[in-house]
Amino acid sequence: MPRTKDILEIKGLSAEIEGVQVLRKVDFALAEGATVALIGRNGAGKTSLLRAIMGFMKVTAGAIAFDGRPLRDVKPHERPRLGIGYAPEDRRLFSTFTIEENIRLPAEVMKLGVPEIARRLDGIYAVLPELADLRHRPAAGLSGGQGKMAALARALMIGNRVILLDEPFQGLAPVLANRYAAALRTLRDSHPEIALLITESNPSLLRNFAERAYAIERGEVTEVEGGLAASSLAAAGMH
Amino acid sequence: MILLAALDGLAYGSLIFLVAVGLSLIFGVLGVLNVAHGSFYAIGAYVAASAVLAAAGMGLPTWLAFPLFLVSAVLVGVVVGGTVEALLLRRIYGKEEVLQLLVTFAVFMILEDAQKVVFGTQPLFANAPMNWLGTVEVFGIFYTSYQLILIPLVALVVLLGLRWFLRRTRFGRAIVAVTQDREAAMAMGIDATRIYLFTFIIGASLAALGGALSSATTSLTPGIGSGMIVLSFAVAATAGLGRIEGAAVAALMIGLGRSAAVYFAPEFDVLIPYLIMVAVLLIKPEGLFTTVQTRKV
Amino acid sequence: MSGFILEARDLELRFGGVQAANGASLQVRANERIAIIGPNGAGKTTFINLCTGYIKPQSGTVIFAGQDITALSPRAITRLGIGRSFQIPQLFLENTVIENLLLALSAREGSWSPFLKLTRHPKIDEMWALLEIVGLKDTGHRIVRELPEGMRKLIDIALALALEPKLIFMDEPTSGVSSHEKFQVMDTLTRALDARSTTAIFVEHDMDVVARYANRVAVWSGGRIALEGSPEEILSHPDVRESVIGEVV
Amino acid sequence: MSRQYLIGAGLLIALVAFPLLSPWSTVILTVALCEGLAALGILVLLRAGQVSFGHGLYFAFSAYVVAFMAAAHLGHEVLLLVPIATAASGLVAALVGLFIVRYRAIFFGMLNLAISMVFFSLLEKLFSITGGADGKRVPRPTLLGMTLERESFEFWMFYITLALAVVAALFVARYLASSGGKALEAIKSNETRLEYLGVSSRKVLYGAYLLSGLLAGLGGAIIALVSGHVTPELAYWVRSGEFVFIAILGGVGGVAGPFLGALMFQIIRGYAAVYAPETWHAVLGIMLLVIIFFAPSGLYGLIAGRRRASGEAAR
Amino acid sequence: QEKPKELVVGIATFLSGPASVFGVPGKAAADLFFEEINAKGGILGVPVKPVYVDEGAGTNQLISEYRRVVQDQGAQIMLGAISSGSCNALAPVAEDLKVVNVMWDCGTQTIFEEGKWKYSVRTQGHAGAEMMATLLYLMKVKPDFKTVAVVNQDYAWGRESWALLQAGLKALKPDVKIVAELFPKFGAPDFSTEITRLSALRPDVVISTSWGGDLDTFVQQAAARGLLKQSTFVLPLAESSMERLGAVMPEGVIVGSRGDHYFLHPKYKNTAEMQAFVKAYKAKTGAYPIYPTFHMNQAVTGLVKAYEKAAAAAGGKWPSKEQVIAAFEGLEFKSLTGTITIRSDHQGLEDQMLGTTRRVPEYPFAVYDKIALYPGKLVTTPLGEKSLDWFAKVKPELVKDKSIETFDYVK
Ligand SMILES: Nc1ncnc2c1ncn2[C@@H]1O[C@H](COP(=O)(O)OP(=O)(O)OP(=O)(O)O)[C@@H](O)[C@H]1O
Ligand SMILES: Nc1ncnc2c1ncn2[C@@H]1O[C@H](COP(=O)(O)OP(=O)(O)OP(=O)(O)O)[C@@H](O)[C@H]1O
Ligand SMILES: [Mg+2]
Ligand SMILES: [Mg+2]
Repeated sequence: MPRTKDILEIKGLSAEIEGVQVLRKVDFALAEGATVALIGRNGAGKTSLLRAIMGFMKVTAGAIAFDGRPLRDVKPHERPRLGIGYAPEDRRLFSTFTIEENIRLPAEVMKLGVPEIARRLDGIYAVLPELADLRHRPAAGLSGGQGKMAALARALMIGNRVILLDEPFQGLAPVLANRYAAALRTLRDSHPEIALLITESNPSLLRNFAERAYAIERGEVTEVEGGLAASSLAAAGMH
Repeated sequence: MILLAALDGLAYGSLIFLVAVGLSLIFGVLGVLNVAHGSFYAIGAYVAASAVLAAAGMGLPTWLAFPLFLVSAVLVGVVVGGTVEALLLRRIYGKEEVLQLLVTFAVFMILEDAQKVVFGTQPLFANAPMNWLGTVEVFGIFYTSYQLILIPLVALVVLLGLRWFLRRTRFGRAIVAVTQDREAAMAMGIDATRIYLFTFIIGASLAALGGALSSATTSLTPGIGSGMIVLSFAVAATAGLGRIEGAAVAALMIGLGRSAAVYFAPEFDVLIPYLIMVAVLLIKPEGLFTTVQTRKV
Repeated sequence: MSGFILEARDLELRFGGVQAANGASLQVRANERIAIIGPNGAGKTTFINLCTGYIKPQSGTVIFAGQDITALSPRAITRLGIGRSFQIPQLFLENTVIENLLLALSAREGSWSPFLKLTRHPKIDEMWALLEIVGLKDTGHRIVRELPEGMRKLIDIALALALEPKLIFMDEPTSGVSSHEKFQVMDTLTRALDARSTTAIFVEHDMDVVARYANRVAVWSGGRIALEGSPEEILSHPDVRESVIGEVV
Repeated sequence: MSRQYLIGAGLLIALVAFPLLSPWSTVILTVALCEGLAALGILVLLRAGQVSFGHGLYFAFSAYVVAFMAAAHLGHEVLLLVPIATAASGLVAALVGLFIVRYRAIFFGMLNLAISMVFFSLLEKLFSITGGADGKRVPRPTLLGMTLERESFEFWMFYITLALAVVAALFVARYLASSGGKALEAIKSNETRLEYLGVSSRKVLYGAYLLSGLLAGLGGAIIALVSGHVTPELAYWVRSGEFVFIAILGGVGGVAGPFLGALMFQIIRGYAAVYAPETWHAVLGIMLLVIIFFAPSGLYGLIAGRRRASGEAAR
Repeated sequence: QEKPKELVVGIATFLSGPASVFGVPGKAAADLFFEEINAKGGILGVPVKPVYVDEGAGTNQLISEYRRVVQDQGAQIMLGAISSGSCNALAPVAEDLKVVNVMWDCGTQTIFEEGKWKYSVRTQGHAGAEMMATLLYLMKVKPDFKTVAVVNQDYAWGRESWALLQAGLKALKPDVKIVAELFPKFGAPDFSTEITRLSALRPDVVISTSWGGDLDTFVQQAAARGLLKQSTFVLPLAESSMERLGAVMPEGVIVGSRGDHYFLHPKYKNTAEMQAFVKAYKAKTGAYPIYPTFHMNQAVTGLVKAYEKAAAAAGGKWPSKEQVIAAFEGLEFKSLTGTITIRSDHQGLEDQMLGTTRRVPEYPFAVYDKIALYPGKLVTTPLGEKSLDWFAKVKPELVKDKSIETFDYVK
């Protein structure tokens, strides 16, 4: 694969939660336009890595660079402005807003123009047609899977450089998971510059989708040679 | 008779609303039950009264008092409220909620004494603005236009303004988002720190505005704040968590209830706010206006 | 007696414009292991919520062991012998894992003496054994708050099991559990269920799990059962393949 | 756990010795213990995540029961008055609790406040019965049948209170570590799950509420006896707020916390009253801020150290 | 007894809360008086050290502070307090501690009518005398009123003073109709509803024994709505609000000062002591002295005189506490205004003064006119009687008693 410029570069990153170290000297890079899977079992530190990128972790050592610029001095709330979209594992929708209001919110906060917001919304509904039907429903009552989709859509709204998805397939019915994966593929094809970082504890869902895979174990990240092919995963001690 | 009582209740309820809605807003967004809120009310009143007296001393026209009220309210909100949030509260978000409450309790105690030191213990009042607006006659009884018209009007403007602000403006929506999930809001690009500061300042300014408006009708003595704070608590709890419309209804109920009591059962006068609160919560355990609960399971 | 341990009849529930249960019915025999599958938003969780008293249906009845439990509180239903785990784990985050389980044990045994320290419960070993079943023996002394989502899901199940229910509902027991542990956990779990002859109803999106561990499958759609049958039948049914699994036949 | 006992024992030794060294302090120490008892009640509720701004109600109720009984020469004996008044407060808590355990968070806090303020207002309103804002005098009753002079009465009351406080603290410590106590904590962390374990969170909270009412009542009964005067102010919300203040100041990590907090509170207030009689509120406020920012787990946490976190990691 | 190095005097006064409108001036005055005494070498050559205790902290706290000041700081004399509630609570404590307790400002008549306190003494009159003088004055200047309304603060003072007035009214004017009895909450910020009711009822006389911020607010709101023109207002504590109310206070309002205290006292305003005091006080606080400062003066002066008398009786030696308290009985001394006599029940006899407001160019606030000065002995409940009973049998002749002096305002 031709190596392009790294949009996200993590060097020697260590982080802790309440005195417990959860990331240990992570070295990791995400190239522009790449789709990378981060595989690890429960508690390996996947969520923590994404949260560290978003600025919600206490970093004890190392650095994260975005587009060559150190993120250390970028406040958490300014990071989305760089074009980073994030769909947290536990959805985290704003319950008094409707689905559409949820999706629009980050774009509004960034003061994108009305036509631009509409354009992006259309694009999102095109890849996630299920959401279009739900758009005026309050987010409070969504089912688990519906919420996951809304969270994805919200990340797509502003993630025009990097999109971070934390276990996006968890709790999705297979039919939807497949469609969701297809949507991501479409997105990748139509926006080749966007880099995707997807965490999964269930690598089979990402097979023939991500081109590179990293394994995370007890807070340490290593690249899986050969990507997500079953054999290489097995070699790395995963299913 | 009942109508006359209602007129008095309206003015009183409006004033309570102004203060309580600020408390409600702060509680809704920051999740902090701000015990120092009454102090903001008191300081707003003292600052406004001093400003009005100073202006009168300089021979400035009386109408200037009204812009002065606004200015002193915002000033108190920004200086006192802003300091409390930025210097104290900000350091303990995310810790136990009781701690935040206690910080405001401590601030309350400090501000109570600060008021005494700065403004003295002698009652202070500046009634020129009230007299300037004159009186209106209703059924042969004189009311001050200030209490009968101006205060309710300000309350109404605040109510509608806040609603519009929270629902229709970008900033208002950001506030609502932060209320529900601070971290997720930050991941959406919202500067939660700024929102907290801003909300706290708005809330404090509203309390100070209530105080400023009351400075023309009442005489300011040490301890006026603590009387107001309990009333605001009652309103906030009766209203439902952080609900603005609820605060309006509850404040009005308390205002009218009190007036009715003076006419029909003077003995219950002081009990009214609490009785209303208990009664409302008995019937609607989540307060007058419930908020949407996120599905948990 | 109908011979069913649980029988839900024509449950109806609307949320505003959304029909979350639309004549949902299900009959369950003792010792069955029923998997509920279906697209997102089909009303699976709602069905569990209705059966366990979290929400009340607008009409319809739920009968458990011959008793109408439709109007009962979650507490009363739990005491009758129905346990459940949640799609989003519901745990005591500030306590250790073993304390979580001991609380469940105390609830079961009614052992509330204010003089007996919780961690000195005479039956504590039973809870350690339970942790072993879900593969979390090592985490017993850790505070739940510090544990990742996947582990919490398993603890959530263990809590329900600690009550020794006659019937257990599990909402997506393995979602979020890494594929690494998934089957291992399900193996021990189903063995334990069999050993206690506990009837189980679980919502599942992973068809491999359904195929391996269910002995009956109910396909949910639009707030009711669309299809029912053995795993082989259902998983090869063209409608299911199309609308649940998402393969074009 | 052993640390908890160590701190408790240290505090106890200091308390036993102090009045012998400085006799004028007995009343102040007794008052501190009474407030500590009420704060202990608050601590119990805090474990369930509930803050009461109305425990002045129970404090004042039993104080007035003592005042009325002593004035009427009904059971003019400490060993009768204290248990009866405490039980009376318990009874009120049992009644109020029936309704209040349905509420949580701000509603819980504010309803408690409302009810205590209703009581406060009644005490002021019904002045022909209660003496209004001026309150009632409490004539000094006999102790074990003996009529004592002021000094020896105060001396013995202190040691009796100390003994009661120790018993109460030990009981609460036991209770909190028991399954019931953990169920109480569960109300704070996840009530849904508690219900799905088949446990009634209302019942659990009811028990704790009763206990907290009894503790506050015990404190109130004794304070009426040692200060010889009761006023409605005992039921005022600021007083209830002080109990919460004391509980947090002392730290809710262990049952010695509230007593540490109450002692500290009295000491600060005493000094502030001497050196800054006009601004003692502010001095207290500043002290509180210092504690919150530099020792968020209270005095107890300060002494016990941050053992929990590191101890957990070591395992 | 040996002379101590210093005489610690504990003073309970309101330093916080609404009643600090009295407490803080009281303290300011006490500071002035003690400075003056110490400048002259103290009491019997012993310097005095005042220690203040905040009454605003609540009764229970006050009691423990009071004890601490006596037991820890060694105070031999306590001046306590302002509120009747505090006095009621402190009297038994003083007995317990065996400390001389001078009640310097509290008014309830019940203290010495219902209790016997060895160690407590009151250097001023009581509510009975104050209300009796008020009634007599009202009867004198407006004998033909038919309806009365009352607006008092809802606490012991408001209730008790009204009970006395009511009993007296019944005796003096049995046909009078009481049309409204309003007791707004203490510290209420708003009296609109009360004023609306009064506007509708139009009583001839409106009585209010309120004080401080409550009185200011009430007068202010009533004035704005024309109520002060409609009815005759009787405000027995208005002297303490007069300067603040300034132009708000109209002419024709009946005012009093819980005694004969007034910096423009017709008999004493030109004495050297008064002029010096008014000047010093104004320099210190920026305001004219109000009645609590005079009450403080009475307490301090009484204390000095009692020590001197006791020392004389003890042959020049430093007197014991018991000797001091004994010296108080029958003591007669001159204060900044009238002369105070301490009765055998430890109750002080103090003259009472009432007047009607008038506006004059010399001051930016209303002053007393049509002043009547009632001798303490005339209006104080006789020894051994209870005030309420005495009020119920008061005779109209008393209104015109010859011992009453009258004055008009003179510049
Ligand atoms: N509040 C906390 N306190 C202490 N440790 C924590 C806390 N939260 C998480 N951890 C620890 O951090 C580690 C990484 O957790 P993280 O949530 O990143 O894992 P994950 O890979 O996302 O797991 P999952 O697949 O279950 O979501 C875990 O071992 C967990 O125990
Ligand atoms: N409290 C509620 N308020 C409004 N709508 C609700 C509420 N609860 C559920 N719904 C709606 O009811 C439908 C069924 O929801 P339910 O959670 O039962 O689905 P599910 O089958 O469990 O889906 P998933 O597999 O995604 O968890 C959904 O459309 C959902 O949006
Ligand atoms: Mg994770
Ligand atoms: Mg579901």
